Amino acid sequence: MTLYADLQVTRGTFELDIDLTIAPGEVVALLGPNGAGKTTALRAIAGLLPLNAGRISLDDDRWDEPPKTFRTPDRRPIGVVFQDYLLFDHLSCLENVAFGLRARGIDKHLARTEAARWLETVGLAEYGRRRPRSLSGGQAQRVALARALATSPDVLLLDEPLAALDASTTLHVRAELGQHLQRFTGRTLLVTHDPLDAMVLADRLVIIEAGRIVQDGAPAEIARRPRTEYVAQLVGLNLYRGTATGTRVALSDGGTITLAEPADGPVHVAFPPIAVSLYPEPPSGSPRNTWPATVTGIEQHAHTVRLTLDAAPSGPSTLLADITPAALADLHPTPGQLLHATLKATEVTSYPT
Amino acid sequence: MTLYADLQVTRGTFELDIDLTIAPGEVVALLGPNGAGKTTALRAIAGLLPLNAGRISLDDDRWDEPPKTFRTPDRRPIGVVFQDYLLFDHLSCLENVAFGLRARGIDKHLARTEAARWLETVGLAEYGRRRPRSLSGGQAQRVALARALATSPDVLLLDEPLAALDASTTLHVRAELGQHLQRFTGRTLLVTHDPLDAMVLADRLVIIEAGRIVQDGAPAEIARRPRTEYVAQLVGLNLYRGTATGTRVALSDGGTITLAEPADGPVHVAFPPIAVSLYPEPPSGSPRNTWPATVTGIEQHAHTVRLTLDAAPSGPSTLLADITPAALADLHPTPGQLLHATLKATEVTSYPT
Amino acid sequence: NDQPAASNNPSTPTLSGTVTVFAAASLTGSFTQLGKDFEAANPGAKVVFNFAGSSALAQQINQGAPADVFASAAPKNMDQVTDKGTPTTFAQNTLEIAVPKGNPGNITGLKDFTDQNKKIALCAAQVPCGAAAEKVFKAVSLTPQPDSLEQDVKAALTKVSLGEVDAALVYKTDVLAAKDKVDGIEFPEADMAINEYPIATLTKGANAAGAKAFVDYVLSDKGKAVLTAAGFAAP
Amino acid sequence: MSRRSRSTTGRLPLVLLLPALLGLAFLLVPLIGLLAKAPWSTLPSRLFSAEVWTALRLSLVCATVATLICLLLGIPLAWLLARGNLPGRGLLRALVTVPLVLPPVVGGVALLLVLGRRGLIGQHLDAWFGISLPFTTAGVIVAEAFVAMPFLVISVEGALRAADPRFEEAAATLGASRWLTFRRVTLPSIAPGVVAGAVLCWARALGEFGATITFAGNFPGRTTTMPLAVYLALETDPDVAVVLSIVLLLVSVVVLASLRERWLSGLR
Amino acid sequence: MSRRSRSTTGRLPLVLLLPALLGLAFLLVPLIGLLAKAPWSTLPSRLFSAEVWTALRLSLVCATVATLICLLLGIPLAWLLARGNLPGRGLLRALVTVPLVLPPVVGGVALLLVLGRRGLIGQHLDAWFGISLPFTTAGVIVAEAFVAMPFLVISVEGALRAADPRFEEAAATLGASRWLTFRRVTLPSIAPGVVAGAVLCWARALGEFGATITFAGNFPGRTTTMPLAVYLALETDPDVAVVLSIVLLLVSVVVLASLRERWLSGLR
Ligand SMILES: Nc1ncnc2c1ncn2[C@@H]1O[C@H](COP(=O)(O)OP(=O)(O)OP(=O)(O)O)[C@@H](O)[C@H]1O
Ligand SMILES: Nc1ncnc2c1ncn2[C@@H]1O[C@H](COP(=O)(O)OP(=O)(O)OP(=O)(O)O)[C@@H](O)[C@H]1O
Ligand code: MOO
Ligand SMILES: [Mg+2]
Ligand SMILES: [Mg+2]
Repeated sequence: MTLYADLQVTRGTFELDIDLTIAPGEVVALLGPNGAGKTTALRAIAGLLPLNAGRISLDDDRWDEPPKTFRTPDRRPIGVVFQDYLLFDHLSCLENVAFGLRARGIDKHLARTEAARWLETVGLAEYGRRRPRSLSGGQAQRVALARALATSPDVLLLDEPLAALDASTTLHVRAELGQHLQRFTGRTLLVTHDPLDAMVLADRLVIIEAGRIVQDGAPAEIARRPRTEYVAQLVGLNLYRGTATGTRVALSDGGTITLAEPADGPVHVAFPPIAVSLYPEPPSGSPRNTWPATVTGIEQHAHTVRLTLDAAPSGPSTLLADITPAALADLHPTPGQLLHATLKATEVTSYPT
Repeated sequence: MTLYADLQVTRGTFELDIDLTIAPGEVVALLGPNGAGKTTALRAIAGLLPLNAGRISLDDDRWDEPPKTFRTPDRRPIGVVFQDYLLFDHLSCLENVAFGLRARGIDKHLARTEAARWLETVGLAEYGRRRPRSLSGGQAQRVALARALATSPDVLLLDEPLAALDASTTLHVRAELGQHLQRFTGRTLLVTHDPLDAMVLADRLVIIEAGRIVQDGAPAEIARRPRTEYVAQLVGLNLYRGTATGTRVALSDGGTITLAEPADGPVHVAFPPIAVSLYPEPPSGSPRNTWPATVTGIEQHAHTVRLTLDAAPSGPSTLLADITPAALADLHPTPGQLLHATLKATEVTSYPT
Repeated sequence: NDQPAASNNPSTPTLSGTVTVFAAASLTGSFTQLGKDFEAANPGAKVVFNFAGSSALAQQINQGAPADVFASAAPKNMDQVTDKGTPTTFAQNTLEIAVPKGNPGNITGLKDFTDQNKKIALCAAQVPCGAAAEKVFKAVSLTPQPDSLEQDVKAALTKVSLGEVDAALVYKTDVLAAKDKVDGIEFPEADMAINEYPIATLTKGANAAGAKAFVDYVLSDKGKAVLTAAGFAAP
Repeated sequence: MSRRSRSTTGRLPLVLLLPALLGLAFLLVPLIGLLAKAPWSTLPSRLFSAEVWTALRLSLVCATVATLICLLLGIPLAWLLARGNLPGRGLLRALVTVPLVLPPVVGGVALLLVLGRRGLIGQHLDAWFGISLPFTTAGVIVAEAFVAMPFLVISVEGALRAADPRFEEAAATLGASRWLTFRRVTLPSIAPGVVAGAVLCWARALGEFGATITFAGNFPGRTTTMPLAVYLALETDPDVAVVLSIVLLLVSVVVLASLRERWLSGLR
Repeated sequence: MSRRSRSTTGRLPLVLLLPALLGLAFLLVPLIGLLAKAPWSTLPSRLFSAEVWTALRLSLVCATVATLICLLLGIPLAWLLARGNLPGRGLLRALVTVPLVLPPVVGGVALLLVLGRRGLIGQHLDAWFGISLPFTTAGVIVAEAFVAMPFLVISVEGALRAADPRFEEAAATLGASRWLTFRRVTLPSIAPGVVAGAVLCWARALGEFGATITFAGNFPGRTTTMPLAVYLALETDPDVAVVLSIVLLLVSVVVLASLRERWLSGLR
């Protein structure tokens, strides 16, 4: 039973028009910038926003097909985690988690036992009797997660389920969630803008911008071959368009890049920031790509430093480079400083646009 | 004028007791796991939660000092971005941003112009007339950010300001925010659980757990010398306690690690996951630390893969290792697989506990 | 428990059952007393009263209210009731000028009612005491200058007793009932507008015998004595 | 939020405090006038009559039962108006206020016309079931409920409109039917509005006079509630009327002051 | 949310729909009884009298002015009760309902005791400023405001309690004083509750009879409002009373049905 969703929804001036299919056991991550329509898509599948056109069905079971068919949310076998939790403040955390089970007619005692088990899973065993309003933001998010998972839905819809969690909890809950999703025989749609969550948890990524799908496929495929700048940023790659003639690619924004494998015609070229090396003086060796580059930005990451450089006119005008703490100590880069960037041709991927 | 905050607050069974000082122009990031008391601290400084004991003052200007002094939020020169936005839904986005200026008696026209400028800064120029409810989650967060910044407060309090932003917007808004904070002559307290935000934006980190400060200092210092497991995870380091005898450290949980520089007595030892190399067979060279290790977890990151390994009894029982896609292709690690981990002694930092 | 009575004689001790009496609100004091006396005289009987405005009572009776006897404050309201026996006038009430204790407005007679500077309350022409007042002023050819046309006698009397008006035209019985708060000033023309109180049994009532007995009791000398004590005149 | 007296929101602004106190004075000073006028010396003797207690008990019982009926019928009606998506909802909402605008005596007449023994529906009730509402305690309750229900409906509808409907959406995605959602999510979240409406409703029913005397008559022990007793007392002894009014007020204030705090604190 | 008829929340549950319709019928059937009883043939002639229009105009003006006064004093009072953190708040709240429980005629007497010519305050008003409220249109307004204000206060307080106070906190951190916060944040967010309260208040004022006639008396063109006209008509010709009531209702329903939708839609 595959979830098939041809979603066409209008909200004000915003138009969503995307096609999604999710097979049993499959986890599809929906990624996109703010306002791309991720929540809108999720609400349509949940039945909180009727379609303007299109169809949503779980195999033969039609959930929404204008103008006639429409099944209300409570009669769709779904579980939803909302972006801003929407926990019931007059119920205790335990009762919140037990709510869906009780709604399905499960006996009070059983529902509470099951709910307590779920609270334990998200690491809040001792918070059962607390009111949601007295929880911290991250704690509330985890209760919402437990509440949606508790009913073992056929389709699980998660709107940024890990956004409010702290780093150490994220690791734990992400791993937990991953295990649940792996065991889960239903279909999962995970809305997120964290590429890490998407890569770790999803079998397939669907990336939307301004209400349209711009790319979809397996995480590794997308990570290797991003098709838009947003996707490239998402997966932490340098990405450019250009025209290849043999091993030489003339970039559309100016500059050239040399490839290891020859190609022909319009191509995408991509390479990771760690493939870029930086030197205070022009290097003596002969990497095939060497560009003078000006430092435009410096960001301290957890255990690397990412520099943004301008390598125009000979290279790309925006170039990301990750350097190690050791290199940092050598270079002492400051904005405006002139460095020399090298890139081994073997590190560059090219693929037709 | 330094902000001095000795915060002692009780909420239910939770007790917060921390000391903070923030100098003009300084950005202090408050990090901690969910429920550590970050929001509680922020609310106390904002005047939304009176202290039980302690003192908050901006130099001679006392804001809160039980039992007598208490200044209400509206008479503290602050700007706050709340974790769940709290935008006024009956006002347009522009009016939301202009609210603080209007409250300060600034003429309507001027306030609107200024507000429009701030909306543009957060990339929402064309959203001025929209109602907050019709915004996506990330858009709402950005309006809240603009609203707090618009009044040029003496003390800026940010509760997870970037949590709901997507990857590409985060880069932009983080950079923007960084610029504003750099220009900003006031004091900034940034509550976050994203170590990246903290490292990039803050001059100093204060890390709290369960209402108490566990470590504080410059980002680099903390990144290099974490003192608790939470901090180590935060900065992506392997961290162990042990007892050093010369260059040999006996870990408290069993196993040994060899150092390059001799030390003595109880120490922390730390090293980054990229310092760990993995081999299918015992390596022929002689790195001073070589342990047989079983794979217990695999996580695909954006452009590396992080493995969790168990190197007991000869090494640490939890060991993080980051490997490149190339190494991944060579190793094809699966949980339960036995590998051999090596660690160069020069990569290991040790410092007294 | 409504058993038919064996006799018409009010003093017959075998009379029993409940008699439901609908009576004008202005009869509250005197009829409550009469009811007690009646019950004492007829140990098996019980009188239940429904006191309200006469017009409301007429309305209720026509809508099928379970009444045995209707005592109205005006013939007009009695006429509105359809299923009834022959009405008999059992009491009369005459108008009197009521002034606050000590007469602060120096009211001497009806001519003061034409003084713009005095605060005056009259009943509205739609209610019996207002109609009577209109008759009186017409007879003496005076045009009163009231500040308020009250909806009933009690409303007018309240304004007098609180000193809100300098004078009002009310019934003698009302002045008597409120004698520690208002003073009464009699005037000769009052006789030209006597208000009559009719009483009748109701044919749809459940206790015809009891109804008849109660009406007879009201009309008896004992009944008259109670009414006279309250300030009513005998017809 | 704070257990200490130092308030987090500061001193009350005069521009609000002043009219608030003026409003309070406006509502309470007349009460003080009544208290000043009360014949305190003879008060106890006037109070210990069986009739006063009978009337008081009847008032409390009838007002409470009427409020329960209003809750039972009025909350669903408010929900229908707020969430039902009906055509002509504005007109319906305005029609709900009819019993408010109708002078109570006319309301009583209207009830008689419909539910009286000869009324549109009343004649069938009488013929088929032998039920006759007018001039019974049930009739008092009907009259009070009729007059008081709009307060409940309008208050609850206002609360429903102010409540965030997304919590109801969340309940729906958890499989809750509209009825379950209503019971377990909507109702608890609008509890303060329901309490406010119920208080208005109960107080209005307690003070109801015109419709009661017209529809249910004025039979001691059966339909003579306190306001009717006050009316009768006004005929014979205005001082007693004042005393009875004060008793009524006192009881109502005590009931409301104790009940509401308990309810509200239980909800928070 | 949806422009189409397919509702996202599905069919109305019978268990709510049934009592809702029952409640609606209960409120409206008496009205139908009145309409059925109305003397339609002679109706037009009875309506085109100058007195009817005078009374109607006076009623509308007085009820509207009284409502404005109630808004001015009642909203701050509600705010004080909901947010003021006063000691004895429960008692105060209960006292606010006093004018509701007080039989209106007694309410009128109480007003006379305080604001009348010899009243506690009234005697000074008269002596110092030459102001005398009884028997004037201003007196009608005072009586109506006294009786109607509790509705506003209780409704608004309920709405305030249900509103999320954290938005007020957010406003405070933006430098807004409590007064500014109240005007620009609190008030707009409780608008549905205020509208509900104002509707109750206006409707109650429009139908007010007992306190008006007792405090302000009955003089055509000055203090005779529609309910007073209805009462007097009941004494002589019940048919006229029915017609007048229907006119009053019609006007009120038209006003409420048109006004509220406009207000509410403006707010959303
Ligand atoms: N009720 C509404 N009326 C008008 N426009 C709306 C409404 N709700 C959402 N939108 C618009 O629809 C677009 C998509 O919003 P949506 O909430 O689906 O974005 P999103 O992808 O979930 O973003 P985020 O990551 O910030 O949550 C946005 O431009 C938003 O402004
Ligand atoms: N009103 C309250 N009553 C009782 N306990 C409370 C209340 N508010 C917060 N707490 C508790 O205080 C602790 C600290 O909460 P706080 O919101 O400060 O955490 P936080 O560090 O901001 O977490 P997060 O990152 O999840 O937002 C938590 O354990 C929380 O459950
Ligand atoms: O029926 Mo009345 O109340 O005496 O005029
Ligand atoms: Mg979203
Ligand atoms: Mg927090």
